[in-house]
Formats: sequence, C-alpha cells, structure tokens
Amino acid sequence: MSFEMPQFALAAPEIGLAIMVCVVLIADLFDRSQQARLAFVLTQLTLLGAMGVAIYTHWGSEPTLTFNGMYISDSLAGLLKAATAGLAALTLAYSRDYLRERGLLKGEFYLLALIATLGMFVMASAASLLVLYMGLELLSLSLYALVAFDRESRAGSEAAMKYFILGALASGMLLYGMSMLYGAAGSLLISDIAAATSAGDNLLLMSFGMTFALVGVAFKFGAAPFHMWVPDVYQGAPTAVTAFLGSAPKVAALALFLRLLAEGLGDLHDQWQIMAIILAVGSLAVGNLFALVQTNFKRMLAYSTISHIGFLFLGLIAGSDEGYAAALFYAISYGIMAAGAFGIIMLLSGKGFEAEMIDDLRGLNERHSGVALVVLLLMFSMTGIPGTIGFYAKWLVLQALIEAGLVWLAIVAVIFAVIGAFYYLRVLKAVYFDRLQEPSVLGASAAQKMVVFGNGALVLGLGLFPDALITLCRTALGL
Amino acid sequence: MLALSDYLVLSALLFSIGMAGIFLNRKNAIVLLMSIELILLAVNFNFIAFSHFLGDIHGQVFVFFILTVAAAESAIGLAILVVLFRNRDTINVGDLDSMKG
Amino acid sequence: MLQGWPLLSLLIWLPIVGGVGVLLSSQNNPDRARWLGLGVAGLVFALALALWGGFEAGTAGMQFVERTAWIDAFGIDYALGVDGIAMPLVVLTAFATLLVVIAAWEVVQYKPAQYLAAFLIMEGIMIGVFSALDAILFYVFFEAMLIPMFLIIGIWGGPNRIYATLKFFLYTFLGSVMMLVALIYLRTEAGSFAIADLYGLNLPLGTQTLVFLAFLAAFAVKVPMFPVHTWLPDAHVEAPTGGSVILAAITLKIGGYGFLRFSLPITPEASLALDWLLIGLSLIAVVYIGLVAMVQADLKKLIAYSSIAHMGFVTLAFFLIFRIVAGGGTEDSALLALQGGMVQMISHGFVSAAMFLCVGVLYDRMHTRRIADYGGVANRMPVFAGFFVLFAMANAGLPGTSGFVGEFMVILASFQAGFWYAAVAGLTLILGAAYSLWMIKRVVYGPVNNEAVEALSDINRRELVLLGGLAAVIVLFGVYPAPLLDVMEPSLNALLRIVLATP
Amino acid sequence: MKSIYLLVVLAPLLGAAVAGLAGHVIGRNNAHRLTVGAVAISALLSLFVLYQHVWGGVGPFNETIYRWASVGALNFEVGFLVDRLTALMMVVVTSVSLAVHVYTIGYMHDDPGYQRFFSYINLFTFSMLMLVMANNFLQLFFGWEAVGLVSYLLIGFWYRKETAIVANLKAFLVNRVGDFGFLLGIAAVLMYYKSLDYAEVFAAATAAPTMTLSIFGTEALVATVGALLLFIGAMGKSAQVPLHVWLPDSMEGPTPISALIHAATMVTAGIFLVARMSPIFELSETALSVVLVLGAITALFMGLVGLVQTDIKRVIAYSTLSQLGYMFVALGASAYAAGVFHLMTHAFFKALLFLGAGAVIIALHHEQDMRKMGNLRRYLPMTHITMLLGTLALVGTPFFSGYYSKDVIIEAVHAADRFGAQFAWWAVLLGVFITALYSFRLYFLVFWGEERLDPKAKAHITHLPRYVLPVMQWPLVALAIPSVVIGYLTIEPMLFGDFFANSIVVNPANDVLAKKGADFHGPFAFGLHAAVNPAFWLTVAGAATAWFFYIYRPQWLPAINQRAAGLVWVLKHQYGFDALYRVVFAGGGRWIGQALWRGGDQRVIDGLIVNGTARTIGRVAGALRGVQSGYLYHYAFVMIVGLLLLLTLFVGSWRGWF
Repeated sequence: MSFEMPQFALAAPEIGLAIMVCVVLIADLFDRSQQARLAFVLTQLTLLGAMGVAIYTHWGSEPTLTFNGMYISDSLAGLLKAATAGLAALTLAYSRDYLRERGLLKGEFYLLALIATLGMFVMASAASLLVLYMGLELLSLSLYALVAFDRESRAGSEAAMKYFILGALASGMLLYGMSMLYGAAGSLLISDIAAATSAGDNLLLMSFGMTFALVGVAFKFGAAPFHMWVPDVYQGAPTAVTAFLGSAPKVAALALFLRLLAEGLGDLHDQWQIMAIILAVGSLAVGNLFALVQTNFKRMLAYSTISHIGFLFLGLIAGSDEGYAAALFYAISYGIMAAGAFGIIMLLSGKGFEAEMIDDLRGLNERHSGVALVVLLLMFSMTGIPGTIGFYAKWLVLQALIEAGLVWLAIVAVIFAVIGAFYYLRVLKAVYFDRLQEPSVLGASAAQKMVVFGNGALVLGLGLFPDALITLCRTALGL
Repeated sequence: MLALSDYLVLSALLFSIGMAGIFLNRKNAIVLLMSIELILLAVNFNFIAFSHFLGDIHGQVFVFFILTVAAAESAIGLAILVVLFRNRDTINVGDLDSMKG
Repeated sequence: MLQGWPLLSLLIWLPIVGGVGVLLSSQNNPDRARWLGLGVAGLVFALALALWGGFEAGTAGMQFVERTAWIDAFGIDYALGVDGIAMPLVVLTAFATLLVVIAAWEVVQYKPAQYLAAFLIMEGIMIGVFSALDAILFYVFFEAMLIPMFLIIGIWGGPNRIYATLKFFLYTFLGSVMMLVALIYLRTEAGSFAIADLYGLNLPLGTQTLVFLAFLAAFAVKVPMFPVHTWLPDAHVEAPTGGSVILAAITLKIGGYGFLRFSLPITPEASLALDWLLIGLSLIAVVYIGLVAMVQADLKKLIAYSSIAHMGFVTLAFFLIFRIVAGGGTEDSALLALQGGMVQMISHGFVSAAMFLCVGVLYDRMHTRRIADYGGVANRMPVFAGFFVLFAMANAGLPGTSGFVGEFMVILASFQAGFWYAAVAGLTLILGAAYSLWMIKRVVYGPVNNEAVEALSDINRRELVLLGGLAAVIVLFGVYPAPLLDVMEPSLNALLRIVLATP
Repeated sequence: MKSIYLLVVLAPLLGAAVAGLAGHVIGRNNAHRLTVGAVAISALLSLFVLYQHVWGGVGPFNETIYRWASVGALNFEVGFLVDRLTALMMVVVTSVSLAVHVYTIGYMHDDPGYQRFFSYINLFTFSMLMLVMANNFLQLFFGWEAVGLVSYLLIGFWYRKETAIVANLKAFLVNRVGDFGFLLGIAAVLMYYKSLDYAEVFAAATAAPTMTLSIFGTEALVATVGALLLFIGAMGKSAQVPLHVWLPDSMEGPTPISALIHAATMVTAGIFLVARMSPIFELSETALSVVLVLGAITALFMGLVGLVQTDIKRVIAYSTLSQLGYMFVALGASAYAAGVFHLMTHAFFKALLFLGAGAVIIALHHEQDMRKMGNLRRYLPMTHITMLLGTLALVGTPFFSGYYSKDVIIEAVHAADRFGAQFAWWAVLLGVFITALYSFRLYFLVFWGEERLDPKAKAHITHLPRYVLPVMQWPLVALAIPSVVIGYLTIEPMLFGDFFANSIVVNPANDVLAKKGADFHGPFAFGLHAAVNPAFWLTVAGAATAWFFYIYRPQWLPAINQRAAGLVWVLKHQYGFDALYRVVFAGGGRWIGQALWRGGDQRVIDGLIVNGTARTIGRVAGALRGVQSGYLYHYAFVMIVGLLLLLTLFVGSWRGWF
C-alpha cells in the first residue's frame, strides 16, 4: 500500500481555521479586557479570511479529490464555505452588545462558533461518510454547548437538553442510514456510493439506508416532522446563539444534503423525491400554520424557518442542478434574512430585557424609523416580495419546480406563501401601525445599528441586483 | 455461522430499543443518554458486521470514530444535564415543558 | 432636448430616489419634506409630459426603449418601453402623484416625510409596472407596489385600517403569486421572459386556460372584479385620501393594463373560450355593484363601489371584442371597445381621484365620512359644491366630461356584440346617476344639517388648484378626447390583430 | 355662415362661463348685462339665420366643426346641421330664452344666487342650441344630456328646499331612463347604419328600409327597434307617459325655468328629435303607432290631472304634459310639421303663461296656491291681460296661434289611418274640452272671484317695489304678441308649404298634411272654419263649464267633488305612477342593494369566503398547536412517526405503490 501525500493546500480553509481556533483559544487567555475583544476581533478576521481562502482555494477549480478521496475541493465547496463563514461573521457581529448585557461576553462563545464553522467547512468538502459525520458532529456538539451557553437561563438549559437529545437521536438515525449505505456500497466514499447506485448494486439496502440518512438531513434542516426541536431551541437559546444557529448551519445542512443525497444518491432521486415532497409540504404547512398563532417573535421566526426550509426543499425536490442552485440561493438568502431578524431582536433587547415578543416591536417606527425600515425589508423579504432578496429565492425555486414539471407543487407553495405573509405582516403592524403613547428612545449602539443597516442594505441590494449571487450559485453547481 | 442478516436484525432490534427508550421514558434524563448510547451501539454493530462481511476495514475505522464522538457527546450531554439540574432542580424530562405551542 | 435620455428610467428612479431622499433628509422637517416632495413630483410630472411630447403617435411599437442585462443567468433584461397603451397611464400616474402630494400639504401631520416618501416610491414603482417589457421585471414592480400601499393604508388610515390593509395585501398577493407561477411556466415554453416573446406561443387550449386563470387571479383582484372586489371598499374607506386617490386612479388600472398586456395577447384562445365568464362577471359588477353602491352610508365606500362598477365596464369592453367580431361587428367596433375601455380607465383615474379628493376635503373638516352627517354643504362651501357636483356628474358619465367618453364607446361597441350586453351595460347610465346624485343630494344639497356643517369653510387656494386642475382635465378630455385616442389607436390596433389572429 | 353659427352657440357659453366662474367678481348687474347680451346676440343672429334660410336662399349647412374622436374608420365629430327646422328651433329657443333672461332680472332680483342663475340659463341656451344644431347623434346626445344637467341644476336651484332637491334628482333619473333607451338607439344606429352622422344614417336607412335584426327571439325591423329606442329617449325628455313623473315635480324650480326649460324648449326636444329622425320613423309603422298612442294617452290623461291641481304652476305643468302629448300625436300621425308647429306656438304661449304665473307668485310673495288668490286683476292688470291672451291661445281660440296648431293636429289625426289613430283622435278631441276647462279654471281662480289672499301676501302685493314688475312684464308683452299672431302668420308656409322640405321626410302614403292641404284656403278661412268644427265647440263648452263652477255657482263644487271622490282621488294621485315608482324602483332598488350588500358582499363573500378562510386557517392552527406539547418524548415520538412515514414510503416505492 503506497502512501500518497494528501494535497494539504486544498484543505487550507479547514487547516487555517483549525489553527486559528487554537490561536483564539490562547489569545483569549491573555486578553484582559474582560470583554473578549481580542477573541471577537480575531474570530471575525478569521471568518473573513476563511471566506477569502475558501474562495481562493476552491473556486473555479475542477473537482479534486484528496486525502484518499475523502475530501473534495470544488466550486460548490468554495461557495458553501464562504457563505457559512460570511453568515457566521454577520451573526457574530450582532452579538457583542447583547452578550455583554447578559454577562456572556466570553472568549468561549467565539471559540465555539469558530469550531462550529470548522465543522461546517468539513461538511462542505466531505467526500466520505466519515468526513461528513465528523463535520456534522463537530458542528452539532458546538451548537449544543452554545445553546446552553447562558448557564443561568432556565429556558436555555431546557432548550439545550431537548436539542441535545433529539440531535443525538437524529445523528443516530443518520449513522444507521450511513451504515446501510456502507453495507450496500462497500465503501465510505461518496463517489463509490454514487457509482454503486448507478450500477444498481444493492438498491434495496441502499434506499433503505437513504431513508434514514434523509431523516438525519431533515433534522438538521428542521423540516417537518423532524422540526420539533426548532421552536423550543430558537426560543430558549440566547438570541445571539439563535441567530448563529438560524443562519449558517442551514447552509451546512444543505451541504450535507448535496453531498450525501444529491451527489451520492442522485440516482435514487425517484425514491427520495416523494419523501422530500412530504417533508416540504409538511414543513410549509406546519411552519406557516404554527407561526400564525405565535406571539413570541423568536418562536414565530422559528416556525417561519420551518416554512422556509419547506420552500428550500421544494428546490431540492426538482432534483436538477437548477433546483440545487435555487436551494443554495435560498439557503444563503435565508441566512441573511434570519441573521437580520435575530439581529433586530438583539438590537431591541436591553439589559435584563428580552425583546422577544412581537409586541415588543410596537411603535418601532416612532422610536427609530431606520431600524423599522430594516424590519420592513426583512419581513417583506421573508414574505417574498420583489425588491428584496427573498423574492428571488422563491422565484428560483418555483422556476426549478416548474421546469421539473411540478406545477401543482408550485401552486401549493405559493398558497402557503400567502398564508405566511400574514404573520410577517403582523410584525409590520406592530412596527408601523401601533402607536405608542410615549415612544422610548432606542438605546442601541451605533455599531450595532450599522450592522443592522448593512444587513438591510444587503437584503435590498441583492434584491435589486440579484444577478451576481444567482450566477455564483449556478456556477457552483456547474451551470 | 452467523449470516450478515442476523447481525443486521440484532442491530435493528437494538436500534429500535434505543428509540423506544427515548420516547417511552418520561422520568430520568439519564436514561435518554443511555438510549442514545444504545442506538450508537446498534450502528456500530452494523458497521462492524458489514465491514467484516465486505472485508473492508473502513467500517471498523468508522466505529472508532463513532465511539470517540459518542464519548464527547456524552460529556456534553452530561454537562447540559448538570446545567439543567442547577437551574431547575430536576432532571425529570416530564418537567421540561416551559416552551410549547 | 431629451433625445437619448433614459427617460423611462428617470421616471422610475427619480421618484424612488427622491422618496428616499425625502426620507433621509426631512424626517424632522415637515416643510422641507413637503417642498422636496412637491419638487420631485413636479419634476416627474414634467418629465412625463416630455414623454408624451416625445411620443410618436403614429406607430404601434414600443418607444423610449431601454435595455440592459439584469439577471443574466436567465436572460432577463432590464427592458423598458412604452407604447400607446402604457404611455397615457404613465402620465396619469405622474399626474395623480402630483395631486396627492399637493393634497397632503397641511393635512397629513403624522410623519409627513414618510407619507410623501411612500407615495413617491409608489409612483416610481407604478411607472415601472407600465413600462416594463420583461415579465419578471413587470412582476417585480407589480408586487413591489404592495409595500408602499400596505404602509400608506396601515399607517395613515382610519380606525379599521389594519383589517383593511391586511385584506388588501393578502388578496392581491394571492392573486399575483398565481401569475408568477404562470409566468414561469410560460418561460419554459417560450424560453424567455420578454413579454413580446410570450405572444403567439400557440399553447394548447387546456394549458392556455390554466395560464389565463392564473392571470385572471392576479388582474381580477387588482381591477377588482366581482366577486374578488371586497378588499377595495375596505381599503378605500380606511386609506388616507392620497391612498384612495392612488388606489383608484392607478392601481386599479394596472389590472386592466394587465389584461391588455398579458391575458388577451398571451392566451387569446382561452380568452375567447372564457369570455363568457369575464363578460358575465363584468356585467354583474355593473349592476350588482351599482345597486350596492346606492345603499352605502359611507362616502368613500360609495365611491369605492362606484369604482368597481366603472372598472366592470373596462373588463367588459376588453373581453367583448370576440363577440363583437363574431356578432358581425367590424374590427373597428372591436377597436372601439378596446379604446372605450382604455378611455374609461384613464377617465376613471381622473374622476375617482377627484371624487376621493372631494371626500378628503370634507373629511379634513368634519372628520366623518358618514353621508348622514352631512347635508347642506353647498350653503357653506358653494365653490366646493360646484366641483363636487361636476365630478359626480362625470362619475355618472355626463357628456362633456371624460366619464362619458369611455362609457359611450363601450356601450356603442357592446351593442354590436348583442342587444342584451348593451342593455345591461347601459343600466349604468341609470345606476351611476342614481348613486352619484343621491349622494350629492344628501351631502351637498339641503338645508344646513347640523352645527358641524354650519362651521364649514369653503376650499382654500390649494384645494382650489387641485380640484380646478382636475375639473379642467376632466372637461378637456370630455370635450376633446381625440388626442388621447389617437395616441392609443395604433397600439390597440396591433394588439387586436394579435388577439384576433388566433384561429 | 359658419362663424355666425359658431357665434350663436358660443356667445351664451361664454356668458355662462364668465357669470359662473367669475360671478362674484363682476357683480350682479354686470352678470345680467353680460348674459342677456349674449343671448340677445344669439337671438338676433338666429333670426338672421332664419331669415337667410327662408328668404335669403341659403341652403342647408352641414359641416364638421372638429373631430371629437375617431376609431379606425369610425369618426365621431362635432358639427352643425342648420336647415329650416334647425333655424326655426334656434329662433324659438333663443327668443324665449331672451324673454326669460330679461324677466329673470326682476324675478330673481332678491335671490343670493343671482349670478349663478344667469350662468345656468345661459348654459342652458348653449346646450339647447348644441342639441338642435347637431348634425350627428353624438352631439345630439351631448346636448340632450347637457340640457338635462342644467335642468337638474335649476330645479334644484333652491337647494335648501327638500322638495326641490328631491324633484331634481327625480328629474335627472327619470331622464336617465329615457337616455338609456336613447343611447341604445344610437348604438343600434351605429351598428346597422355604420355612422352617427345624420345624413349618412338617413341615407343608409332609406337605402335599406327592410333590414331586420333579431331581438326577443323574433325578427324586427331595424328601423322599428332603432326608432323605438330613440323614442324612449324622447319620452324621457318630453315627459310622456310613463316617464312623465318628473315634470310636475320640476315646478319646484324657479318659475323662469319652468317657462324656459320645462315648457318652451327643453321638453320639446323629444318632438324635435322625432321630427329630425323622420326618415327613420317613416320606415316603421309600429314605431309611429307607439308614438301616436303614447302621445294620445299623455294628452288626455295628464290634462285630466291638471283639473285637480291647486298649485298654479302645477296646473300649467300638467297642461304642458298634455300639450306635449298633442305634439307626439301629430308626429305619430306623420304630421311632423304640425308637431313642430305646435311646438313653436306652444313655446310662446306656454312661456307666457308660466311667466305670468311667476309674476303672480312674486307679487304674492311666493304664494303658489290658487285657493289663496282670486280677483288679482285689480292688482296685476298687465299680467291679467297677457295671461288671458295666453289662455286663449292655449285653449285654441280661433285666430290665436294655438287654434291653428292644435286644430291641424286634430284634423291630421283624423285623416291618419294608422293603428291607434282612431283612439288618438278621440283622445285629442276630448282633450280640447279638458284643456279649456283647466285653463279657465286657473284663469278664474286667479284673476276673478273673491279675493282670498293671506294677509302677508296682501301686504306684499300692495307694497311691491316699483321696478320689479315692469322688467317682468315687458317679456310678457313680448311673448303675448307671437302667442296671438304667429299661428296666423306662419301656418301656410310651415304646414302646407315647402318650409320643411329639406329637413323632414314624409312617406307620401303617410302624408296627412298634404291631404289636408287641399282643403286649406288661407289662415283666415281656416279660422272661420271653427264654427263648424267640433273642437271649437268643445273649447267653448270647457270654458263655460269653468265659468259655471268657478264664477257662477262655486258653491256647487264641493258637492261635485264629493260625488266623484274616487275619481278625484285617482287624479290627485296621478294614477299612482309616483307611488309605483317610489315603491318599486326607488324602494326596490334600495332593497335589492341592501340585500346584495349585506347578503352577498358582507355575508357570503367577506364573511364566508374571505374571513371564513382566514378564520378556518386560524382555527386549524390553534388546534394543531397542541401537538407541540413541549415534552421531549412527544418530540421524539413525532420524529419516529416521521421516520416510520418515510419508511412506509420507502416500502411503497419498492412495492410499486406509486
């Protein structure tokens, strides 16, 4: 057995990130600011650097396998990594004031976030079940810890417990499925699995395994009926964590799907399509209906996430590269919107006060019309109104669906989108239509507002000029 | 000689018991951790069985990784349990319903 | 002078940028906001007039075309252009917005900068709707309109504004997403989103029917047609005056415009196959809504219902063309119907705007819209009463006002499709007069009804300019509509050829 | 000539615009100077036009002024057709209008809406001229509705009066019913004759007299359908049964208006219309019969209602209805010229009567009830004389204008052999008696008998400002002259000459006037002929009856009223038309509207479908909410159920279930 030197350069993003994790860990020890300023700055620089490195390393190159075929470098990986790192950086940028006011501003927070990002990076480049699993667990374990980050919070620990147990259960199912895939293909390499599938070996076993694997993926996404953790975790976790949890990991979950089900089991599309339809329609229904009756903004956003995941799944259902590109665009744009929405909650929250109810947004337009405008953009973007990025996400998915001949699904989807519009509008009603007797001044730092405005500008700017991002997503999938 | 299917059936049973343990247990959260271990055990069983019958070593390597990760997972799980107990003075899963609807 | 300028882009983006500018610069300075808003709206109107001036009336093709790649991945262009159908509507939009800005002057006290910004942005978006040559671009503008209007009704509206604005939003949103599905479907057939490429696809009838119904969902709600009209009275009642003006004058027209731009040419066979449905609904709108309008106790509701009835005339005209041709009428008669429908739309833009402004004038003074709270307004506000009566007459289609032109042409054309179409449509002559003038009788005439009326003061100079300007336009188009018709004729004729070319 | 025609039309429009828009700037006196001047110009020029057409040898003028709109090959234009019919109408309109304008200076002297009033009547003159001078249906319709608008504005001129604003609404709506038919008629004309221009339409109609269309499941002549639809319009404007209900109520307007619009000019537009459309009407026996019968019904039965009215103006109003009926009878008998002739004479004497009544009303300080008048000849000698002349003309005293016009109608109907002609002849003959009865009833009640004045009215009449009456009385005199002599002077050329040769088309087979023309030996002989004419004796009988009951034995009257209580009740309620319309159309319309609104819009569409859907979704969501119980084991359970679901699908896909 000859030993082939792996191409370490192709894994530069992961290696760099891992090194930076250590650097941040050590640097934080020497940071006397009590505010983890060094860790924060280093983390953000790392994430931005990782974006650049990921693009530089992966973008435009032919798909290259290394580390004994267990690691893949392609444009898709580049975009996925850049997106996760970027979204992570965005959500972390919101978090400082919020964490400081709750005494949570510690280096570990950024450290865990970095490690989670590393896990996502690994997933994005996984070409083997083992690597995929490792990345997933690296992400999940960090997230469990993050959810429980506020040790004094009753809701936080309850949420962490639920997340942990259900996540472990889902991991178990995913692993069980992976074991079946391994048994059917005789290899852990995704390329081998794909080859075995297209050759028609052990299809029964393969698709049995696929079913379990899909459950695992669906859980990561939070698609119904594997969504039950989502509202509780979103609500219970500190908002800074929710923001992180709600954006980048969705892209990672998409990576999981694309690597495992699209690349590995693409030839079983006929079989998982029907399952994915159930998941998608179920998510649309559950997400939209449950969100209607929420009064807690964070919980409502959690259900709205579920409905967005349903929409995203519709893109996957098409089973075409068009559809995957649409889903990728959806995941990225949703990440931006979710980061903004949770960022708003952080911005409105003060010391000892969680602005997590919809009513807490009342009269926002009178308190600060600029922030209100961002809320407006975010909500309309989530609704899918043109002029915002959310429209193109929905449009691309519908386009993929219709091109795949699934017009009826497109119609179901838009009807749920209309139902969904109602609860987003309720938020706007609070922001714009409810008037306060004495509007209090918004006590948010300028830096935080700048982040919010930047996020809003991103939603609007990409809403007016979506071409670049669409092209990126399509190129990543070889279109 | 035991056939592959025997291993698979056994692991399926273990897996099912693990899952059942999670939703049947309404008392102690520790039991949940145990159930999860059981599920992972079932998976490991599968991998080893396949590995053996396929004559491929990768499955067994995977098992090592799973074991390691399971250990880490348990550590985090127990840590969360401690936090939970500190906050609520209970590890009874039936009491964890402050968020719902 | 304006040769080579991207005039349409200016018309779209100037108000939007101006609106944002008002928002950024004048949040705490209402006066600056007003003057800035007026400046922007005036400039846009001037540009719109320049558009009219530079428009070549003799041709059917798109003019002032601009084309830039926008979403390359799908070959979608930022393509703008106007023909004889769109151009008058663009000018109307600019005119109506200018009115709204003036009408808001000292009336809107709550966040005037935001109010004006919303209307200016709305203006840009609406002009975009009329000038988009690409279906996705059209859809983007079409949907984006919801945002400012949602806010306008919700923030500055009446007590029940939240119900109204949600209803407005969800109703129209539901309609338009169906259209999106249809547009995407059409792209799979045509390979392009350019509207012109969607014509003449010759889809099978079944498919056409589905596409037609999807378009119908979008445009019928916008128009609005019976039975999806119930959002309109609520929206109008709760909207501030400016909101009502824009809703009635422009956004309803977008529905009619959509029928002309999309439904008829893209799905001509389905339009032919389903024309009974549209005609039936339109006739129901004329009669049913006319009767309902009569019993309204709320001024704005009455005018809202009258709007629905008037727009019923528009849809009637558009979909009667098949029967006119089949019934032995000439193509000129079909053209007469289309022209009539278009004129009706534009005239309704003026007349309904005028009516809502009149109600606004009253509401600003009395803070009630209940007809019963008025009575004898003419005693205190003779000049206003004169205008109000004139507008009500225009609403009832009196010859010499613009309201007559469209009705006249449509009834004349519908007779060619069959006596009964004209007979039912002609009932509007009676019903329109009944609800308009009965309202006038109860509001304007009579002895002074109560102390609040006694305390009324006549319109001020600003209101005089507003109402006087509208009155002049209404009479002008009533007495001499030829310029308007000449502008539209080639385009409508070309459209008619496309629609009737189907076997 | 074109510029003259334009000036005729535009002078009053300009006057109206200035007086209306800048009335308070220019002041009261300037307002009336301006508007009277404008109408005077129109009147003089109209006379000149008539002169030119009759004696100046000017032929018919038919030209476009401007293109209103065009669609493809269809042209809609504004243009003038001036022939002798038009010229005559122009003279009638402008001259009566001028008289009324002058009269108004006195009548409206104290009214705060002085300028507004002048603006309106100037506008009316413009509209009416546009109507009569139109050379196409579009402009005709414009004028048609424009006079309706002015009528609406003027009936409701005193807008504080509830009765006035009810009356004007009613007038407009009833007219709209007529216009509904009218517009459909225009549509029919356009469809079948491919044009709206009179000349082209008439040519097309004459070229294809037997063209049919299918309607109500049967084939009908295009001419019949078109003529009847147009006639519906005429019925509305000229207040023929059953669309007559608005005219009596229109008396709520100021009296000059009643004279100008609701007696002399606007209400005769229907007559003018039918005369103008004679080429189409002549093609359809059916249409003419309908005109004939409805005219006869109106002539007789509306006259009867006039007998029981106590309001001086209402009596004259019902008289107007009845006289309009006479004119339609003439038209229906194909004696178009006779109809137009009666239109002209009627315009003068009816305007005279109204203005006289107005003078009485002003003198008594707005008292209109004849029961509170009596013996007024002492106070208002000039008014008395002129009104007597008007009455004599109306009832058809030989050598007065009304005698010629009415008698010709009766003769013409007698000569006609159309369906309904027999009935119409009896109706108009009986109508002569009725006319004399109500006319002299009015005359005696107002000017003779005992004085029954209210003290206030009495005080007013004795202290009347000097300058008010003269300016009101000169127009009376001015109108009295043609009322008396115009018939004598013009009967020969108008009815039996070729006056209308270019404007009215009569099928030779129908031409009753030509038949009568053979017996005509000059107006004087025609007057003497009264002695052997039953109509004359009926007139005398009517006048005598009035004298008997109102002067000689007024005490018998209550007994008679009691005997005929039922009939009086019916007459006082105008045969129930008002009640019927109020209940069925006004009430029914509102009821249906309410039902549709509450039931259709609010309950079904909004309640059931729109809000119902929202409610249902909300309920489902609320119910489903319980699934998210918060318990970890439920969550796990749901996940496992989900897994089982997917596994079922897996099994299904392998078993080929899908």
